[in-house]
Amino acid sequence: MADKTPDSQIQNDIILSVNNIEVIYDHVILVLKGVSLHVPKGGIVAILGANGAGKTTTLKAISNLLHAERGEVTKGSIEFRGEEVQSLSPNELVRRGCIQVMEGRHCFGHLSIEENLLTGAFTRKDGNAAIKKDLEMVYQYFPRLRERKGSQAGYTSGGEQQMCAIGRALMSKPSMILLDEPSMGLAPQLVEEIFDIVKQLNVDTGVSFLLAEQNTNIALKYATYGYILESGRVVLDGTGDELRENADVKEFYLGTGGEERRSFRTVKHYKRRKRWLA
Amino acid sequence: QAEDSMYMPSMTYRTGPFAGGGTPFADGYADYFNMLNERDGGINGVKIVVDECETAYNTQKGVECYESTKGNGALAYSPLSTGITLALIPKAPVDQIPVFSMGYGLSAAAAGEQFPWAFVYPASYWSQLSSILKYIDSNGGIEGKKIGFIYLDVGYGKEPIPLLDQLSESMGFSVAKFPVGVKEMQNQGSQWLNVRKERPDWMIMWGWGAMNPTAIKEAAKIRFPLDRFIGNWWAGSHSDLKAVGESGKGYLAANFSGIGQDFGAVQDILKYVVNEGKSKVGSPDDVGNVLYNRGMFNAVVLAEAIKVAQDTTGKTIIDGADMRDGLEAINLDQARLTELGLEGFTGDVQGSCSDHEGNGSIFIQQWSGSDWEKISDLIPPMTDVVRPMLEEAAESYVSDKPDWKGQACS
Amino acid sequence: MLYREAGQFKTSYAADQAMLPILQDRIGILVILLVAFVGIPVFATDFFMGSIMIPFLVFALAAVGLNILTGYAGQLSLGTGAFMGVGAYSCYKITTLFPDTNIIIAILLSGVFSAIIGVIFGLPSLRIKGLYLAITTLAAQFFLEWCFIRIGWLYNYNDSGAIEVPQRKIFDIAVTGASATPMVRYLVIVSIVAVLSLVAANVLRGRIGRSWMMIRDMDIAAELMGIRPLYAKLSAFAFSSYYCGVAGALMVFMWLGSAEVEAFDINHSFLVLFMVIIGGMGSILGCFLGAAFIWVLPIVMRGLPSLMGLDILAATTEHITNIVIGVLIIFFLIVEPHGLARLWQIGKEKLRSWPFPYASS
Amino acid sequence: MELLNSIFVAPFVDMAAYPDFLIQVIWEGFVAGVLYSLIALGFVLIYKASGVFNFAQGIMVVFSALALVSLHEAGVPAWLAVVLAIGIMGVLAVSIERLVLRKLVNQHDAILLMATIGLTLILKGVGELIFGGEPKPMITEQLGLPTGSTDWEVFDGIVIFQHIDIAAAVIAVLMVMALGVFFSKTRIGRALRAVADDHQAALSVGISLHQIWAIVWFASGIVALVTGIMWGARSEVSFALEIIALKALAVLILGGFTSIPGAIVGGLLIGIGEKLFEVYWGALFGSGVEAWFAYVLALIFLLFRPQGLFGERIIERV
Amino acid sequence: MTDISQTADAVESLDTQSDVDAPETLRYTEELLRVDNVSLSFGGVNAITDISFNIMKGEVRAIIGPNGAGKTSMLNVINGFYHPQKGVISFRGKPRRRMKPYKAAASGIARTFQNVALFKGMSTLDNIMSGRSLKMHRGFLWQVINIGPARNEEIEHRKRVEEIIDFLEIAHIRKQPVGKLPYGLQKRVELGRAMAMEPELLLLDEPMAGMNLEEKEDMSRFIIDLNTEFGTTIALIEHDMGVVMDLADRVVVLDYGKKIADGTPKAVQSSQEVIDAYLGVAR
Ligand SMILES: Nc1ncnc2c1ncn2[C@@H]1O[C@H](COP(=O)(O)OP(=O)(O)OP(=O)(O)O)[C@@H](O)[C@H]1O
Ligand SMILES: Nc1ncnc2c1ncn2[C@@H]1O[C@H](COP(=O)(O)OP(=O)(O)OP(=O)(O)O)[C@@H](O)[C@H]1O
Ligand SMILES: [Mg+2]
Ligand SMILES: [Mg+2]
Repeated sequence: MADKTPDSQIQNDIILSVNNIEVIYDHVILVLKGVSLHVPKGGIVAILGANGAGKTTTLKAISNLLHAERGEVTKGSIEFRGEEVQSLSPNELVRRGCIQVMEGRHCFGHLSIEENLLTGAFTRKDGNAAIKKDLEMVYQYFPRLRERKGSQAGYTSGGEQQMCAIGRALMSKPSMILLDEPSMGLAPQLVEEIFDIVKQLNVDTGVSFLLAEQNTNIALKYATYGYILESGRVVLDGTGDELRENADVKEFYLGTGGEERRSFRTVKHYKRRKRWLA
Repeated sequence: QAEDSMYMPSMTYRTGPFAGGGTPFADGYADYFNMLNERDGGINGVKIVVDECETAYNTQKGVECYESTKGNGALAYSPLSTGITLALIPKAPVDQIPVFSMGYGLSAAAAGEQFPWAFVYPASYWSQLSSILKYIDSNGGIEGKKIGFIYLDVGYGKEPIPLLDQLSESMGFSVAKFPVGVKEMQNQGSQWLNVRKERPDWMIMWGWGAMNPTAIKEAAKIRFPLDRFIGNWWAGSHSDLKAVGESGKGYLAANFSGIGQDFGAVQDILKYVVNEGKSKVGSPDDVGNVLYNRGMFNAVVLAEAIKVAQDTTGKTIIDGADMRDGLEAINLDQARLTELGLEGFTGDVQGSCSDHEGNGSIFIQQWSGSDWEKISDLIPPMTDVVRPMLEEAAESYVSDKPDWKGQACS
Repeated sequence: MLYREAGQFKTSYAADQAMLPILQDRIGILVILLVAFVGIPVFATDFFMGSIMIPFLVFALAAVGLNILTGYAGQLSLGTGAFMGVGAYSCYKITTLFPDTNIIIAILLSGVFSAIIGVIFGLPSLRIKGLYLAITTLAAQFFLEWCFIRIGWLYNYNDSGAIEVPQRKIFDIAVTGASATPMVRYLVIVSIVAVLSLVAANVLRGRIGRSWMMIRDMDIAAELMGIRPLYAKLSAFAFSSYYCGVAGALMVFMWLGSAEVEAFDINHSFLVLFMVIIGGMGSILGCFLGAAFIWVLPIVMRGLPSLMGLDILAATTEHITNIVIGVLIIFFLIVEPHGLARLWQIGKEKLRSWPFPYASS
Repeated sequence: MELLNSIFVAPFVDMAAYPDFLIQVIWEGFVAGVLYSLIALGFVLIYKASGVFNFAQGIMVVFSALALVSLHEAGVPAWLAVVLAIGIMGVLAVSIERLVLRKLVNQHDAILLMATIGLTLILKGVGELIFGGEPKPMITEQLGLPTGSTDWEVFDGIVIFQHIDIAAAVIAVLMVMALGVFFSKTRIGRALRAVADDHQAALSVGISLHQIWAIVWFASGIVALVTGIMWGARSEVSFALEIIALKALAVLILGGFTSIPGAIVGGLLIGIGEKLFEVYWGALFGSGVEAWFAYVLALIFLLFRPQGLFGERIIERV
Repeated sequence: MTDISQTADAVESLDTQSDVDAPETLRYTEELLRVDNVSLSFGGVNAITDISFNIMKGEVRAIIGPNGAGKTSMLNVINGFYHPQKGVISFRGKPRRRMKPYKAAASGIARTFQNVALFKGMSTLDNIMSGRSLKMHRGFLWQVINIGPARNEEIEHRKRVEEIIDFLEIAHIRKQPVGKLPYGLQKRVELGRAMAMEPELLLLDEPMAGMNLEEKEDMSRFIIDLNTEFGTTIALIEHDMGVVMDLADRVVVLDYGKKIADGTPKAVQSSQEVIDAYLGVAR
């Protein structure tokens, strides 16, 4: 079901394709059981799914960071611009324009915010002026970071760290960004802003995005295509609009079963997730 | 083990921080036995199997070596480490294998009544120290002088202190002590600053391994007259002075084993073993070095004891208990030494039931800048002072061991 | 299939809380105990008991001690050797000052002194953390070593500066001293180690053990949950040092017979640390595996050339042993950074899901 | 009273009475401190770059110096021996990165520490196998290092300066300056600190751990060689030198793990402090206090500043 | 005293805008925690400036505000991890300025953390058991032999913990080490751990960050049940306004360390200042 995915007309414009990968942690824990997905050039693709579905694992597999977690891709292949990712080191990937914003922020605690941002430009070779310019751009996006630029990242608030992590990735001038839960811990206003930035980069400079996001509502609003992952398998995929219209998605991810938004107070629990696996 | 051979374990340390001393010693030890095997077909026709076990100067490994080899019919152990010796002394009577700590280990073991199974030929540390002090006394007098004592801060280095304190009273000199921690062996700056502060007239050193060259260099640095700086017999080898070279000129050291290759036995080793490629020694030039010859002498004493034991028991293959008797009855006088091809190699060594140090004498050697030269006659120890102290120490060693078995010597 | 808990239902929390809730593990332990208490004394040679099993048990106990501190309470320490020394010297003082004390009691008591010293040197841990703390424990190591040399009273002003084990008997059987047979010493030591391991396992499963692990995993959160860092850290230091102290006393009294300061030097601290890390931090089983690996392997290696009839210099064997051990350490760390104990667990996991290759998440 | 006197009065009286000697003590402390700093510097480089506490630094000192001396013994001219020794350290650095570090990315401190201890065993074994266990004299003259000494007559006494000590101090200063510039003025410097904070995140922003580690291990290999030459010139080159490296640990925590100036200041503080303490107060304790002085000083110091003099603040936040 | 009346005034003035909720608030009569004029700064950064508010016994109190506003710092102050430079905090009527975190825990304040702070090397069960630490008392010697009292105590608490595990529906991961659990489950375990302390006041720092709708619904239900059935007072930091609107009785809004609003969710949501600073376009 996962393989019928991309429209054939953009087939040759695919920047990233993941073909039926299997991932095992610690030699014994099988987490991804054959996941396939494709990101067209200039597309914004969202991966949705419950906790533990394997979103983060998928993204790490793409950017080749699994080794550091004692995980490995045992089957399938991942291609970034036609190149086999497994044979590239993470830094070569970044050089080729694919960068990941990791879940859980991962700022360099002892470095100041500004230094953190500058490490993002590590692979760049286009001179200090260009880097300065981009730094300025990041500060424009996140004025809060400018205020805190001298503080050690370890001491800044959760949201500030999240901005820092995203800003750091932007500093590498990527052509493809893997965003793992970008909205986590951000104020509502900022969540909108981040997605605006995503849209803007996408439209202006043609950056492609693959994002794992829990905030289905907003993710589907911006995404051109989406995949729903459950227990290490893709269970549903479609364009953003298709998914938004899907009854199940509405019910379980958007919370708009009826007309009005359900109140958190009134929802009663029942084992809904079962349906996906059936 | 085979019917026609005897087993002689060799505890060596060719590794670790003290390998510099351990290696030539082990070479000399093994080569002598091999020479006997090659030249004479062994001792009274019985070959000696030398089996090396590496201790790295580590007591635990030493004990492990002991335990793993004692069952092979080991005749005697020479651990070349005070720590291992101390661990083995109580085991010796139980396993009936003598411990021969040649010029190291427990000084008190010289008292044969209390230590039937331990031997320290040719002299205990205390005897050695008394000889060194005699040398000082005969070179300008010792009374009223200040003696600096620099030592490796472990059991080995501390051994002679009680005697030093005692003699300082009776001989009328004062003592300044400079301990050097094992970790500070190559970093003796402060000790020598203290020496400069204390301004002793003579320095005596109880050092080992990397401590020795460092100390000599430091002494030269503060312009301490090296001809007033005497090392004990573990602080006066070629390997120590090689690193110092020319700047160590004048440095003195005690010794009890001959230097160089001008001995029949050494020549035989060269002929039968080294030149045949059966030795582990790095180059033939190393044969005859101080520690090489010392290791060889260790073997000489053991071989002699085996021979004595064979002769007295009439057996060709002896066991540890016979070996003990042989060691006790050893009599290496000049005539016998000449027979062995070791004329003038060392003073007389004569054991007895009560005397396990053999009343050995030492001589003093001096570094010429490139080699050691013997500069004194044999200096016998002050037995009258040392012996009572040794006995007292032996008493106190056994005092808290109710089941300790000594022996009666008439 | 081979290692299945299926069908072993626990009907009470008590059963579920048991130390070994799985039948196969219980059988395993029983077999090990049988071998340790009956098999080895009956069938093994003196050399095996005296030079392999006794040191192995001594180091395993020390490793348990260090593991409590490092693996469970998260405080890296390089002072194990010195704490073992405190135990040994205390035991020596107790047995010589009060010659009538039962030797077992003296040994168990000597750990108390070690614990007290441990607490004193544990005090900085309240402020100093991680590798910084590890290095400050070197202060304990070197200061105590210095004390063992400088304070003559500790070794009864022996000329040699070494402590020598006096002979002590229980029921007329020599337990310490040269005439104590390896079998007797082995039995004493294996009993002590078995009991103390059980005690450690109990404490570690309970409230106190949990409080150590809380401090280890996230000290701030632990404090915000009502754990007093002072108590938790110092009790870990005390408990751990107690084990090290007893191990030190056993080392000298049951194994070496006499000891100089070198027996407690920094290399021993490292040796025990090797064992803990190779065995697996935070695992009692790991301590035993680690001790076996680090202590027994070199002995086997040393014996190999002669077994194979090769005439290799003892020193060369030693160098090669060093290299091989080093390579193996790195190899194991790469294969499984959480040590042999974790490797064992993965093995069990595989057995459990056998014949399928993986467990599904 | 007596005690108070010998603590608070007598030593100072002593100092004032023989100022030449005091100067000598301080100079000796200074030189020892410089040499401690050199060892500590090797540690700092690697720690800064990877968060790895490189226990093998001590053995690297021995290994490189032995390689140098043995090459010369084998007939290689001194200058070539130096080049080859540097080459050996380079090969070593690359192989360590390839075979060890690369496989241990993102692991716990203690595990990385352990791996370097494993490395220590290997280097020791290989070193003894190839070069033998015997100590060797350093080829001081052949390397063109000065040997003599200069006397400075002052306060009715003399202070002796060994030329080799002066050379050691100068070389150390030059080296520190070079490294300081390299790490603070290049973008590598920032990347290094990032790697030390979070391996995985560093990977994710495209920092090449492999390259950085190889560079840094090579740099600290060179530092080790220089250290080995200087210490070797003072006594001899032997495996016993490794033990001195432990002293550098105290320097390290006093100065702070991550700070190059910290290594220098820490080294000098400890070098001078321990010499003064041993010479003027040591007798009070029965001497030999040098064995622990450095550690206890560092410990007391850390109680007030847990991250050392120049170390980075330990971040505590929830 | 004056500050409190001010706060009360503020509450009322906002309340008047939405009379529907007014009676609700009055339900709570007893004040559990009061923060008076607290200020906290780090070097140059003023994380909290002169903030006062209170939490009534039994209510769900939300704290919202833009990133870096000082919300987490506020919780840190309440449970003693940060010591404010100025101001007093009264818990159950007892005023205090500085307090050791473990004492705060002992007096009945528990919390969860924004960046999950679980004990990573321990299993879910042990993590939740660790919440019972303060309630367990058997001494060392009992632990050593682990029969009798210590064991019974352990089992007794285990029962309690199992109830929590059932409640949170995490029975399947009971014995798994928490370090590798998915983020959402970790948050749930963390909640369980805090619940195990049976606190009077529970501080939750973004308990639903990184969860999808379904999981948020679950989490909300736990929080509501906790509040209604166990009567636990809850202070909640959350960025999802939907959750805040539905769960909170009253909301305090921080911005740049200052309090900019305090009142019922409805009132707060329609406050222009809050919209400007935090919500962005009104929803
Ligand atoms: N390092 C690891 N070792 C073992 N198992 C792991 C590891 N990392 C993740 N897992 C397991 O893999 C599964 C998928 O995790 P992953 O983090 O990819 O999920 P996710 O979809 O990103 O969830 P979340 O929304 O909570 O972030 C989970 O069951 C988790 O327990
Ligand atoms: N220990 C500290 N040292 C220095 N600055 C700090 C410290 N703790 C917090 N701050 C600063 O105080 C401000 C408030 O931080 P806080 O964590 O309370 O924000 P927050 O409201 O929780 O934000 P978020 O929603 O992003 O988590 C931030 O700017 C932060 O950088
Ligand atoms: Mg995730
Ligand atoms: Mg926050």
